[in-house]
Amino acid sequence: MTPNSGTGTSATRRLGVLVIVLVISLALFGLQFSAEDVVQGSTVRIMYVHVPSIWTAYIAFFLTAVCSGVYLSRRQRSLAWDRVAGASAEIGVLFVAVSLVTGSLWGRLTWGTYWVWDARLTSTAFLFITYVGYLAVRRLDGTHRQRARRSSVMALLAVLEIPLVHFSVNLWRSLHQDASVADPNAKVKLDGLMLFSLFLGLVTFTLLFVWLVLHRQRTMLLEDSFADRGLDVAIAERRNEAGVQ
Amino acid sequence: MSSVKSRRTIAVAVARKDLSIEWNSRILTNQVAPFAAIVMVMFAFALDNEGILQRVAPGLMWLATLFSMLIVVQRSFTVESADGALDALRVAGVDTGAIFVGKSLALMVQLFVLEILLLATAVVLYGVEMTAVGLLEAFVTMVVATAGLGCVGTLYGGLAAGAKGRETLLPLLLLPVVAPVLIGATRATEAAFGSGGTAVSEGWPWIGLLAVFAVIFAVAGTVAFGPLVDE
Amino acid sequence: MSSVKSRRTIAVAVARKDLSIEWNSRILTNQVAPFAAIVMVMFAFALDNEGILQRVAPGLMWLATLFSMLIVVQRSFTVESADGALDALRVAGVDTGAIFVGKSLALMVQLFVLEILLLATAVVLYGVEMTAVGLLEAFVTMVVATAGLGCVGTLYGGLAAGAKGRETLLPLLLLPVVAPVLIGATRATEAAFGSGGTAVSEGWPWIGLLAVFAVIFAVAGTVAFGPLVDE
Amino acid sequence: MDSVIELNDVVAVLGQFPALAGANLQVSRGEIVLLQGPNGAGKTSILRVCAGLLPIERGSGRVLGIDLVAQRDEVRSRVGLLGHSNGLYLDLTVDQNVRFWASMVNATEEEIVRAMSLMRIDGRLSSVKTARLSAGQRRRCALASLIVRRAEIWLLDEPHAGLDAQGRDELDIVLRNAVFAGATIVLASHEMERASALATRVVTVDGGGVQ
Amino acid sequence: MDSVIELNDVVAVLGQFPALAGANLQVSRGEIVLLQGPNGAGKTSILRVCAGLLPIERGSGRVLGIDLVAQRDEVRSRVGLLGHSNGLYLDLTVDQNVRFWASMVNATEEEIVRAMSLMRIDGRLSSVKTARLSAGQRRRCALASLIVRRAEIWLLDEPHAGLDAQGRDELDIVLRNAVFAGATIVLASHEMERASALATRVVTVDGGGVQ
Ligand code: HEM
Ligand SMILES: Nc1ncnc2c1ncn2[C@@H]1O[C@H](COP(=O)(O)OP(=O)(O)OP(=O)(O)O)[C@@H](O)[C@H]1O
Ligand SMILES: Nc1ncnc2c1ncn2[C@@H]1O[C@H](COP(=O)(O)OP(=O)(O)OP(=O)(O)O)[C@@H](O)[C@H]1O
Ligand SMILES: [Mg+2]
Ligand SMILES: [Mg+2]
Repeated sequence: MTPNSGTGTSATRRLGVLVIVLVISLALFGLQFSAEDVVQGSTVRIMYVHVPSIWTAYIAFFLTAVCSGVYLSRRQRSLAWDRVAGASAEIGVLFVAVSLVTGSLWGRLTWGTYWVWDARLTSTAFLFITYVGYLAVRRLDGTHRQRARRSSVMALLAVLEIPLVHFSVNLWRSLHQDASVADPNAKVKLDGLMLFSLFLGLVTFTLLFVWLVLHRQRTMLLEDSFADRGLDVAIAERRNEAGVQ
Repeated sequence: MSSVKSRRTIAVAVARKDLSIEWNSRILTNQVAPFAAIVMVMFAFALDNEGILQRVAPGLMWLATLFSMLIVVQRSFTVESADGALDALRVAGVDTGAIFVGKSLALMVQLFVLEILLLATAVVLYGVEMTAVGLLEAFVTMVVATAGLGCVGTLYGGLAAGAKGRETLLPLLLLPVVAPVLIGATRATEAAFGSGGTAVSEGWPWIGLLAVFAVIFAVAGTVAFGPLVDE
Repeated sequence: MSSVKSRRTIAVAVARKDLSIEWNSRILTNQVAPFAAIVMVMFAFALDNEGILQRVAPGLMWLATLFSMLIVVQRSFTVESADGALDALRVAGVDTGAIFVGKSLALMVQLFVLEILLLATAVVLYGVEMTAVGLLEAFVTMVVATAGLGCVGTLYGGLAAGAKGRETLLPLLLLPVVAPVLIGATRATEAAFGSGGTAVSEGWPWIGLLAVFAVIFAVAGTVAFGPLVDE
Repeated sequence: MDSVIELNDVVAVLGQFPALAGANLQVSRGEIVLLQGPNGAGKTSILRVCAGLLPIERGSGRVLGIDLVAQRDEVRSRVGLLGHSNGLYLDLTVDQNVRFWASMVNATEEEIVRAMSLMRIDGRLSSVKTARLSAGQRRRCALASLIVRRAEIWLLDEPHAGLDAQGRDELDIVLRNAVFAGATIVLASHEMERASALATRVVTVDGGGVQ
Repeated sequence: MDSVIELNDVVAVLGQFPALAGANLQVSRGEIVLLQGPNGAGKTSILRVCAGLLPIERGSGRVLGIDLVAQRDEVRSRVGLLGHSNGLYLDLTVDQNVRFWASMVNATEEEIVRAMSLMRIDGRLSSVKTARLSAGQRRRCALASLIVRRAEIWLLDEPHAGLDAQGRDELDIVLRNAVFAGATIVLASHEMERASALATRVVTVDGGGVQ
């Protein structure tokens, strides 16, 4: 690994620049241009982070599941799929965390409490724990292939929880907003600019996610090859044990 | 090994083996059941001052079941790894799906016995009254919920069975997955008990949810158990 | 072996040994603590719809502690019997009283860490608020209660450690005995939390009770441990 | 096909440690190969790789023509492994243990009875929990469970350990008969006199490789 | 006083079963007595009785002049036992294990180092969890923990099991030195050649009694 080479390429750098621009513009739209909400006042602006981040997390976990499926289905299995799955899950967990935090802040403002044991909040918390568990499974000792096999199975199971989170509000009576944007036959309550900011947020976060995953899976590649390098040394030492006793 | 018949025989053999281990060691009857019962008594202690016991009885019953399940699952895989039998089982080269089915069945039987006991305890301790229909519903709930718990318990128990570090995962992995069961079963049982004036009819949709859960994990387990327990 | 000094060194050695086993295997932090946390989350989830969470928070916290304690105690004696180390320890012919003290100390340290975590969890999950004095009281409660739990846990754990059939006794024996601790600690903590408008001052008498309990079992253990673990 | 086991520069890791650091081994049908070498050399690891329990990190291996990297699970049904630990269910009786393993390969009643009497664990012992058995009796129980499997390849880790004088002789006879019936045997042992008398070839393992 | 161990018609039960049914044994200081006999004969039980672990149901016994019925616990601090199992803490490293047992008898640092290098578990191994060791390395660790105890009577159950060729020779030397330094040794073993070469007297155990 020569020092000047990083995990970036010209493509990812351009993407990075684009993401920065988008983040700035999202800040402008979210905090400046978009109107206050009739009921919630300025606090509604939290939505532009809270909602896109959780949706991006959904995307991330679906991607993890897809890559895991591909990994398992292929005849000769390529660890690249596994690395993307892992990277995507890591970033996904990150985004769920963001949405948990923003959400509970928002809750403090609107419901007067950080946390209630409401169906969606709880199911979100469980989604979070599930993928923390997934990452823990990835860290179990064993060869890269073992890691890949275990974790891809986990991923395919874990993704089933997303619908649970999404429909939790309809399943159980809940304080939380029900699917107002995502659900098609709902008369959209948000005015045009708010809606635009919301989707701007979605685009921004998704691209940010892509950018992060590209880098993360490359660092994983480096980690793996570094581990292999370490193994070479260990093997040499092990061979030298012969006959010394 | 792959012919359906032999798969069934293997599943049965594994289940019978696990059950006779239980029969010989009496862990469930002498250790887990009292534990669960005491758990419920303790709840009674800790909460009775509020007189809300009847209302939360179903939740408590299922909580006790889940805690006991953690113990039973861990036990069910300790006996495998204690003297390296899990390796022997792997080398036996029998269909892992069959092993999964067998161990799940054994686990279900044990859990079911446990739930019967807990239900009885709940009726006695918390003074729950039930209609005939309610009783039936409670029964169905237990059957369906147990099916789900058995499958998911075996699946993650298998993952936790192998190398040292893994076992520490079991509670972490199991909690989020069984949470839906806890909720579904609790609500259904509330309906069966008529706690807080819920009508018996309200229970059935929840039972449906439990059934879906059971099916998903039965299928997932049969497919995924092999790769998971495998080193 | 019988000189006071050497007794102390042995107790220390045993305690250090148990703690470094925990340090190497991380069972407490990776398995028991999550389990306890999960217990509390489950409680919260099963009971919150009643809105009584703050009021019962202390009870739940101590219930979680007791269940976790069962696991820790069992573990603390499994490591002894796993590879026959308990025999080796017996043959070492060291003063069993010292062993008791050592293992109790290690157990107390682990339980105390656990309780700190659970207290934090309770504050976060159940939205408990405390005054400075309350915090102090909660702290003292934990110290005294832990002392008692450590002694009684080691004592009965030792009894359960021996021949197979015995281990099934542990929960059965332990939970009834610690029931007083549960009540005392719960009441004291309620006072500390000011749950249900109880005044902080109401807590101290309960702490006295806990202290008596601790002393009784500290003495009983040092005397009775030897005969109990012995075949 | 002649060579039933072949390992080429196999590397296998336990945790981070390369227990096998490039091991090569060829075994042809009907051989009795003795692995000998210092403690920690890698004998157990080699046997576990051949049994398809320990995955191959680098290098390649075939057992009965089946690739150990791609189809480890196929291998398993055709080999029998006796490890350092006996692989018994300690809460089951001797009889229940043997019958369970027998039912995995649907062995006949008559085979079960023969295996148990061969290992002299019939009679009183058959109804005793294996947890209560003496060390050697437990070893016999494990061997009986292995015998009923009729494996094509027997992988034995110190099979004589704990057996009494008579048991050792009986075991040797059992193994010779198995080979006579077409099986191949790889065993690890530290009792050179007895083991090398039994073996048709002795291989020295050291430093995670085969000398 | 000459005879350090004497058992008279000792009966000892495991569960309901009389593992010892009237065993008699005299051992005098400086002897190396080999117990041999079929599996399940009662060798381990005899050793456990002498170590004060297994209570005497009927009959009488004295170790170092101390009565085994009345004062079992006195006996223990003066004997050292190596059983079938190693008595290690699997979650502790080799080093931690040996040091713990050493601290039980406050052995000197220098003794610890010597014992570990004698059993060749110093260096890389000393910092490995015993759970990860190979069978023989674990046995070595147990022996090292025993050596630091400097017991007056060594009770060894198949001490050679699992050790490699070199380890067996080293162990024999260790035992001979111990006897030279005034210890007495009773060992059970099935490896007649090696064990009887080491022993000064061979005793046959069978059916829970001594022939
Ligand atoms: C810790 C607290 C919170 C958590 C964990 C949380 C979680 C979530 C989740 C998982 C979604 C995605 C729903 C889906 O489309 O599947 C979501 C959406 C949303 N949340 Fe929150 N939320 C929290 C607090 C709040 C608060 C306090 C508000 C406002 C009062 C809020 C307003 C919304 C809105 C408007 C949406 C988009 C509606 C939709 O689902 O289409 N959330 N939240
Ligand atoms: N996690 C680990 N860390 C360090 N070393 C390890 C680890 N796991 C295994 N080892 C080493 O790997 C080797 C395992 O070798 P193996 O068990 O095959 O030896 P063996 O030839 O069977 O020895 P024995 O004759 O004692 O049975 C041992 O040297 C052990 O110390
Ligand atoms: N609970 C029990 N029920 C029936 N038999 C028992 C029970 N416990 C122990 N035994 C028997 O007691 C005997 C124990 O003998 P012991 O372990 O001393 O044999 P050993 O001479 O050490 O044999 P080995 O050479 O195999 O180590 C065994 O025959 C065992 O079957
Ligand atoms: Mg080995
Ligand atoms: Mg023995």
